Amino acid sequence: MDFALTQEQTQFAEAVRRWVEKDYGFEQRKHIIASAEGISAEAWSALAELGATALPVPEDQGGFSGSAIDMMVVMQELGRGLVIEPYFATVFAAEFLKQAKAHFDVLEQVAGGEIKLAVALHEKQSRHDLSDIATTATKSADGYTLNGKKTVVLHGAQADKLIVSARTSGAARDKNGIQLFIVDTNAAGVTRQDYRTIDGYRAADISFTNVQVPAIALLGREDGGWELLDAVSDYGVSLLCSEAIGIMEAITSATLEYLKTRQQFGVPIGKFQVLQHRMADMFMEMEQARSMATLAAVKVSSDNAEERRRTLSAAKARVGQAAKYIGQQAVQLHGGMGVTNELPVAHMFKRLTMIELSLGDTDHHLARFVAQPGFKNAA
Amino acid sequence: MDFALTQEQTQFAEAVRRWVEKDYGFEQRKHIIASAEGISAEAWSALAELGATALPVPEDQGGFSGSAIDMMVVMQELGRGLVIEPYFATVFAAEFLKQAKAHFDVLEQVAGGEIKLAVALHEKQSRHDLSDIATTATKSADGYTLNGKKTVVLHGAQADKLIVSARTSGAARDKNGIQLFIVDTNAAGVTRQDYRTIDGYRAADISFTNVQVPAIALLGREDGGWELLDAVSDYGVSLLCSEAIGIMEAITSATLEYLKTRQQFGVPIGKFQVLQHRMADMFMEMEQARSMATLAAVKVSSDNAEERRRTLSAAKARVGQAAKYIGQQAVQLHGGMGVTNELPVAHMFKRLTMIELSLGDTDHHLARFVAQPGFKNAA
Amino acid sequence: MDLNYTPEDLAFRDQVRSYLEANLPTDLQQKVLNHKRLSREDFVRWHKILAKQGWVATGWPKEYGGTGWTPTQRHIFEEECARAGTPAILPFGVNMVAPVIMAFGNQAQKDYYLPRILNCDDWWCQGYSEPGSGSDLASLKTRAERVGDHYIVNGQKTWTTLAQHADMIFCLVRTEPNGRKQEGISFLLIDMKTQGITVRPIIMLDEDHEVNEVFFDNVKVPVQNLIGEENKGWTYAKYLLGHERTNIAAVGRAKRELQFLKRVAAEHHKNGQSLIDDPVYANKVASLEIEIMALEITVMRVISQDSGRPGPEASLLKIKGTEIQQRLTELMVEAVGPYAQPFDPAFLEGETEHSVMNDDDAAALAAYYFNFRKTSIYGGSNEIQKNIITQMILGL
Amino acid sequence: MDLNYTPEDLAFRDQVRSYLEANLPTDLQQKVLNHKRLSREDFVRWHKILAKQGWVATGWPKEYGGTGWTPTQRHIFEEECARAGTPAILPFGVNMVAPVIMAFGNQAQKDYYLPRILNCDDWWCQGYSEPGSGSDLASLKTRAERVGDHYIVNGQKTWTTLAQHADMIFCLVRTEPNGRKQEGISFLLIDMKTQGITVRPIIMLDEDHEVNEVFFDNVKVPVQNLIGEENKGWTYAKYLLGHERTNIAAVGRAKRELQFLKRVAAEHHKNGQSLIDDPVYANKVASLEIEIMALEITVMRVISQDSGRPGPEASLLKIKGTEIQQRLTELMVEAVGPYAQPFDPAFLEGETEHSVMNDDDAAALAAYYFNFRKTSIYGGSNEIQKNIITQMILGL
Repeated sequence: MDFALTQEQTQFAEAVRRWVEKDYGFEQRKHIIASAEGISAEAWSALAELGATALPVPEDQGGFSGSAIDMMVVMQELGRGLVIEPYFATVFAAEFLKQAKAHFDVLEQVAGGEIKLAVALHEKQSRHDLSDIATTATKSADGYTLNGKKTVVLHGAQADKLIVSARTSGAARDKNGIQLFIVDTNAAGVTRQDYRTIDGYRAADISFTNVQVPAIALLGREDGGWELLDAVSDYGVSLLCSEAIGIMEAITSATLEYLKTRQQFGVPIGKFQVLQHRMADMFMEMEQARSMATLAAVKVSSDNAEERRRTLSAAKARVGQAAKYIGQQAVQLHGGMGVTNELPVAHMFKRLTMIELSLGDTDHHLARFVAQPGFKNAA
Repeated sequence: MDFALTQEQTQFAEAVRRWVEKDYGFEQRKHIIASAEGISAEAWSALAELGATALPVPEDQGGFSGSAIDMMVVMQELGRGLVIEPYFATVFAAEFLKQAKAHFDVLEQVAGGEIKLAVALHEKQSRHDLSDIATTATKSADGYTLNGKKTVVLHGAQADKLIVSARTSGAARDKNGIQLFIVDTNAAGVTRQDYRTIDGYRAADISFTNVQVPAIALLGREDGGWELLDAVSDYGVSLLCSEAIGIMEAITSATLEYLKTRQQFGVPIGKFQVLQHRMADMFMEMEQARSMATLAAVKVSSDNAEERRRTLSAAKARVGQAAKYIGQQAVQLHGGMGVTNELPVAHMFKRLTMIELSLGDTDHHLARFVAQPGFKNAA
Repeated sequence: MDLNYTPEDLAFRDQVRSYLEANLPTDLQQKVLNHKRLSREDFVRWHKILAKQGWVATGWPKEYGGTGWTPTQRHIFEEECARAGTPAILPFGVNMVAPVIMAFGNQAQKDYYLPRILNCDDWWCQGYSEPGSGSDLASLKTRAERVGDHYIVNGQKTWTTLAQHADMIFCLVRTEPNGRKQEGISFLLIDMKTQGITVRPIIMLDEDHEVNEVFFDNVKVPVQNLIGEENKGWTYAKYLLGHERTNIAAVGRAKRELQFLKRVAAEHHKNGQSLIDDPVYANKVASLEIEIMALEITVMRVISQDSGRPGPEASLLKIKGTEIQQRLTELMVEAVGPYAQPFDPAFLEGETEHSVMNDDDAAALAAYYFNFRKTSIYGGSNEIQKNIITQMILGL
Repeated sequence: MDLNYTPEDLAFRDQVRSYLEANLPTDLQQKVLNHKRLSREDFVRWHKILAKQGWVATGWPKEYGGTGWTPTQRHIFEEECARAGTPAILPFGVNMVAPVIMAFGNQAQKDYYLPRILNCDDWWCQGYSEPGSGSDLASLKTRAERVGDHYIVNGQKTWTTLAQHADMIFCLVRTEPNGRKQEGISFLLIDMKTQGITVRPIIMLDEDHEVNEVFFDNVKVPVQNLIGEENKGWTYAKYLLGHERTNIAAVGRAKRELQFLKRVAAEHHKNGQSLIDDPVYANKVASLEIEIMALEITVMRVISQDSGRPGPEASLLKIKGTEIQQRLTELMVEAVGPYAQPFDPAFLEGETEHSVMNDDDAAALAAYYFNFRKTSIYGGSNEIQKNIITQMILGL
């Protein structure tokens, strides 16, 4: 049993943190959000140079074969810095290719920071249910034809390629008949509506109208799409949990600092016992969430699918609860300053809120946890 | 709109309170609990003399035709005094007779304090579902034959007569086929096992083996038993809510007193802000619960069955939440003293806990509230 | 004990309801019901409609142009406005400065300001908070020095709601820097067009421009704009704080929003069924609905006891009311899940008819949720309210 | 990062598990698993079984007869004991007074007491709390006056766990009444059979006799029973408080009780289905299970960082551990609903085989729930633990 990070992991974290402090401060971030693209080419280059884009990519494709723990370390730092670049979208998408062992050229481009990817899973009716897919994939002579509409695709308009879920058969919510495809965003029939998200990101609604993709665009084995989707979405959950921990650390430490400096009634407000205990509660929530995020990173690669689902859902639920509590209380303890856009605390709160409802909210994952056979049968 | 009590109600409440203070103190109560019978004949006479047993009985049967609000006032006082006599059991049972407009002789005896009643609804498998009835009532030449077993019948062994739910037809949980009967506890085939309850009451498991009852023992119209049961159990809920409010007032005021007198670190512990705010939270819980208990007493006689169910379930759920929070926190704020049997606070806590799970717990009533058509359709 | 309205009350309710049905402009109503942002014009327009009916000042005595309604009637009116989805009558003029002018102003001030407030000729804002003061209001530092027949005001106010639209500001200023902090405060009315006043927007976390900083740089204010006596301002401020809590529980709006929530939850899904049919979600909605039911009765109990002027019980109403409002917005966001993420200010400002991802119900909800975090902070944070309960009700 | 046990740890776990399977008497196990009450004999019997194996003192160094285990091994052992349902090794001797004797006692004291503690020849209890002291332990008043080669002890201790069975008590007494309250305290070992000691039961809210008041009326204690130096007792007490928190999170028991809860919930019903299949109830159980999972990792993080001796993080473990335990008992009572109400002390004491209403699972649960309310109060209330986090970790 060993909870220590390796020296490499610690160094990597420090490198990312130094970059954030130097080049991705609160003001720079504000400018990026306000820019036309909503992302920063310089930041992307920096992430590539740091090795962050290569980290999850297998060595054979020019990457570092980084583990989920390595990714945890990076995501925590990006979370702490509130980095809104398409890093999550790209590495989340890359994991589909890794697990499908396909499109090595794309993985190479990811490693080199030459490409950005995004993941298009949600539809208007699906809410948190990723099997609720109406987009169709019809087999054609030399591949498939996609029709349908995906919504809230994070960085969908900034990506070069998309991972798209679609149905070759079955009704909405059937686990059978789901397939995943890699699709060029400049393919004929793909139209994208780009918009801002309330947490500073970009997302897009993307229509697919008779989009032709070759047979090799299909990821994984035929009719095995759901298992791939389920497993990789757990990988995405693990990334989000780690990001949330980084944000919680930052927002908790900002709040603690505020309690120590802000004066009311002639004393720092941190002298009021009610606020002290609130802060203690936030601290405990963070530590419990951190434990689960760590466990999630360890178990996301488990060969035991039930153990993976059970742990990842537990982690997302627990982190989600902590994210909500810590976000709300950090704002409350900041008083009026907490509800302005002028301090990072509000931005952290917004991102924490959105993480809670991304890739399944707390109740979704509690229900998924309960649905695993082990919930009732475990000894 | 008028929330004031009448002068009669106020005087009645004061009379009950004076009796409790004089003759039903903490030590007297302890002796009654430890006694073989577990109830007090003197206390019962006193309640009759005060008019409490006559209060809910119609004037035609020698009572005062007291309203549900009148009963609220009495139950609050009995709650405050932690009175463990079979008053709730008796007036709850009497309400079956009142609503069925039957057995006026029994109601007269209730009014005069000459008889005690109890209500036998629960069975081993039923938990909170009062329609889950396995006890059978078979039509015989001159009445019915009852077979089955009821459990946790409050004051079942101290009662002279029982209201018993049974099935003439239908499977467990069918709403049809349920009937209510009034049964003498000394009838052949009735056996009772008396035991203590953890909140100081007595209850009994009661077996019915080929118990013969006459046709007039059936309450209400044939096959209309469920509606009667449903309506009268709401009446019981209203009584329990009022009792809980009385206990909350007493436990809150005892806790406040403790905070003002108990010294730690050289000051009364009520000077610690965390405990102050806890106390403020308890106060708010109590006021919200009081509002719902009041609404319950007003609406329990409503002709609109859905409105009655909706309001009573809302009240029981809300009072149950408050009962749990206030009980737990009162104990916590009392520290070690709170977990001994030596102060009333522990006894109040125990009774509040048991009220929460009597006649449907919080989740049961939330589900019943949700099940009313108005939950989804109300404008 | 009778929780029913009297026949007179019911008739009054019907009258208000019909009036609102006939007179509330649909475009304003739609903005309110769909959680969009209101412009200055929107507020003024509705104020003037109500003013024509004589229903602006529900808390004023008749002699000043108020309605002279009973507390129950005021409650009914507020409930009906919330139910219909009217814009608010902003409190700064009608409910905040006006009662102070009535109680402590001189005749000239009453004659001049009160009719203008009634008719919304002046847009008022409130100059209380300062950057350093927060919950410790009396520690304010903005100075007003008497020079001849003027005060010269220097300093800064903050959290000044909608000051960007304002014609007038009522300010607490320090006229005597020595002594106890509660003493030496005066209550001044200041024309926002006076030279030396600068308004700087504070953008809220939902990117709305609701509040401002207001800077005073040698601002000349005529002495006749002083309310009551110099250095007695704290007394007037406390008087006003009591008035501020009218309808603070906002039960009417909560009831309307609950219906919105149920509708949205019926239209979104979990496990292939309507979210409102999901037992876990329904359980949360039911708990919230019951909390609202309870608070409605609690409000009526307070009204019936205190002839409409709640004492420290107002703190309970404020805490429970804001908890309910925040929980409503939380459950709304939860209902729409990932569709809360898109952010479309143009839609919120009414510049586009439909939202960018074409889910007009969902489009405003995250902003609404974030915006409502302020409710447990402003008007005396909920922690301060619990201090009040602790001291004033519990005697700890 | 590797959250798996090493092969050596796993082998150790298997060894412990087999040992417990072979040596834990079934009747003791059944009492523990079914939440019944243990007698003095039950505790002593299990202690002596473990003593024979040399596994009583998992926190002692080998030289004194301890196991010399690593923190991970201790954790595994505690988990396995909890999993199997062993009686506890009571902490008062092994984990509380023994470390103080080792650290501050003289050689004669070590030679005499430590072997007797190992073998449970003395039943120890703890004389810390006094009626007036509560969370403010240092304010204790029990006096010990030096007269010749004895101390004469007068005063009262309270909350003395299982003092009715005790042979020995370790006491904090005041030897110097002047000066700071933390100074002037000494640490005395007192034979419970000494004349002048009276034990009065305190009956808990579940009617169990777990704690007592202990009165000292001119009790003569030989000076050789003083630990360390006179007036330095507070230092020793604080040292002990650090030791007291071993396994305070009680994750192992929580895991076992979670399985009990699920079984009971499977056997009771809501709406005609098993309660565990009810989404609302399952949701609560799932949340609790996840909290336990998280705490298990948190405990292991603390163990791996601090070589088994938690610092202020112990406060987190205590708070979360007791919250979990209390929530477990709360959900147990909720599962059985009305069947929690019957109260059957004879069954709890093991005098009857089956409970009076013949639901043996349900019979103990209300008492168990009520009993566990103490866990957030004793050992430094959870409020005090939050004060510690506030000061020691957050620096507020």
